Amino acid sequence: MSGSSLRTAAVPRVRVQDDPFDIAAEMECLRQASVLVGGIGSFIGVVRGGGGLVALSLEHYPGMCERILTDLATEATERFDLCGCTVIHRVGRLLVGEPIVLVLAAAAHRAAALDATRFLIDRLKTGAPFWKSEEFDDGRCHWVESRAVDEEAAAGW
Amino acid sequence: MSGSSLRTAAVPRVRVQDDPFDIAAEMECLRQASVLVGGIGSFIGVVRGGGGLVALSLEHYPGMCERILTDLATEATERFDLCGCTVIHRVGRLLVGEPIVLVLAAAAHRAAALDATRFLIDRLKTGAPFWKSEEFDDGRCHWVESRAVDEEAAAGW
Amino acid sequence: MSGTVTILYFAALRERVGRGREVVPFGDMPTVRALLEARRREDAGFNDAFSGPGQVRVAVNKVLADFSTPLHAGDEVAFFPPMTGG
Amino acid sequence: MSGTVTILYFAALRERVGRGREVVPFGDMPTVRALLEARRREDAGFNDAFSGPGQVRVAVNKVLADFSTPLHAGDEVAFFPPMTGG
Repeated sequence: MSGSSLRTAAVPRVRVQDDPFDIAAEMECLRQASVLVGGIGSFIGVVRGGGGLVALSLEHYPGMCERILTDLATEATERFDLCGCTVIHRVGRLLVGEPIVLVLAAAAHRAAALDATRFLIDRLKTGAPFWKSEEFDDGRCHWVESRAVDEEAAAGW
Repeated sequence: MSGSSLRTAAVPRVRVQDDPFDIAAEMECLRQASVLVGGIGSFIGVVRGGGGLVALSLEHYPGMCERILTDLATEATERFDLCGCTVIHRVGRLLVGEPIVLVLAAAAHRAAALDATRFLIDRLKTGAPFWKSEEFDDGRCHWVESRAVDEEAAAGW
Repeated sequence: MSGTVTILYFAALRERVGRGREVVPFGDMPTVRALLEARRREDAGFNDAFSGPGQVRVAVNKVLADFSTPLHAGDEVAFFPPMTGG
Repeated sequence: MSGTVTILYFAALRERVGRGREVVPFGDMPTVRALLEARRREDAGFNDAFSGPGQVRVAVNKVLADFSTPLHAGDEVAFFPPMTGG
């Protein structure tokens, strides 16, 4: 029983959607991807409040976005020898506290699962065509600018 | 609105139990810990199959185990400036594919959440009084020995 | 040379240009740079939009490109600010 | 010196010793090492168990300790192999 033969069906699950995602169902799906799964790493991005922020509005480039996320997930699967991975990103208007993005990576061992999780979210931040606009309680709205720290995190991989 | 004033209630949630855990409920609990949560990292350890393995039996030292996990979670909360964290470890007999351990860390930013997740699972592996026995389909049972790679991962923090 | 090129604008750039999509004749625009220069000559508002704060990124047919990327009739060219997902 | 010490054994060590818990008179055992030596003199099976493969770790009153840690009447001393959680 070799890892690679059991992993041939490890097609990444990628979705861009308005609706919330079901974390438990997605986790369950990956857990059952292979009997060789020993660990699942995950990251959930949430709309962080403070400074009068009310909501974020997320815009994306349909088609290009899904393609880039699929390429990224495929790269992660090969590079970290994953049993499976999932990337779901929401778009539209999201209130403070709402989940924005879910990244899951399942592998035989924890180091690969956790490395892949970080790789996926670091690269997604500056490499997938999403843009965020912030909406404040005094009516102000403005586009979030890309941060040097995020560019560096993505370039580090 | 300062981060620390909103984080005074960030008491880690630590449990050792026979029963499965509810990942979505635990995640939800952390997500609502503070409006300053921007990301939640998590790791789930699963009984990995292969080589005829049927189940793992997990034994622990009651009392000491909970104390060590609480100390570890408190250390993570301070060191990574967490809004909250959760550690749940199962004991008893667990079949291939069943979840063993859940680690969750919520922070304002993703780097802290992901670092804390890794810190918690790395240190838990060799620092909390759990012992695993493997049960195979030919009837063999044997105690899992500690691995140098795990000792090194824990010492790296 | 015949046919058209579809141009898409996203986020802050879409707001500054004042539209999200337009179809222009392909004309004599062998590269992204030539397309941009032609649009600037035709439309002062367009010029201002591209002179605004921040960098402009470009994709051709949904693949990241740069200003020297060649164009062909039927291509989809997208302009947008640096991406801020996650 | 009076009172007792409770000794706990876990995992492979519990199986080799053949029991998970025993209470022994405190006697003249100022350290974990002295306790171990006294138990070895009294019980050949115990000696074999501690000579088995792998390292032995110790906790006193549920805190990781070492063989030079002092003991007092009423203490709980636990012996176990290296931990393998997660």
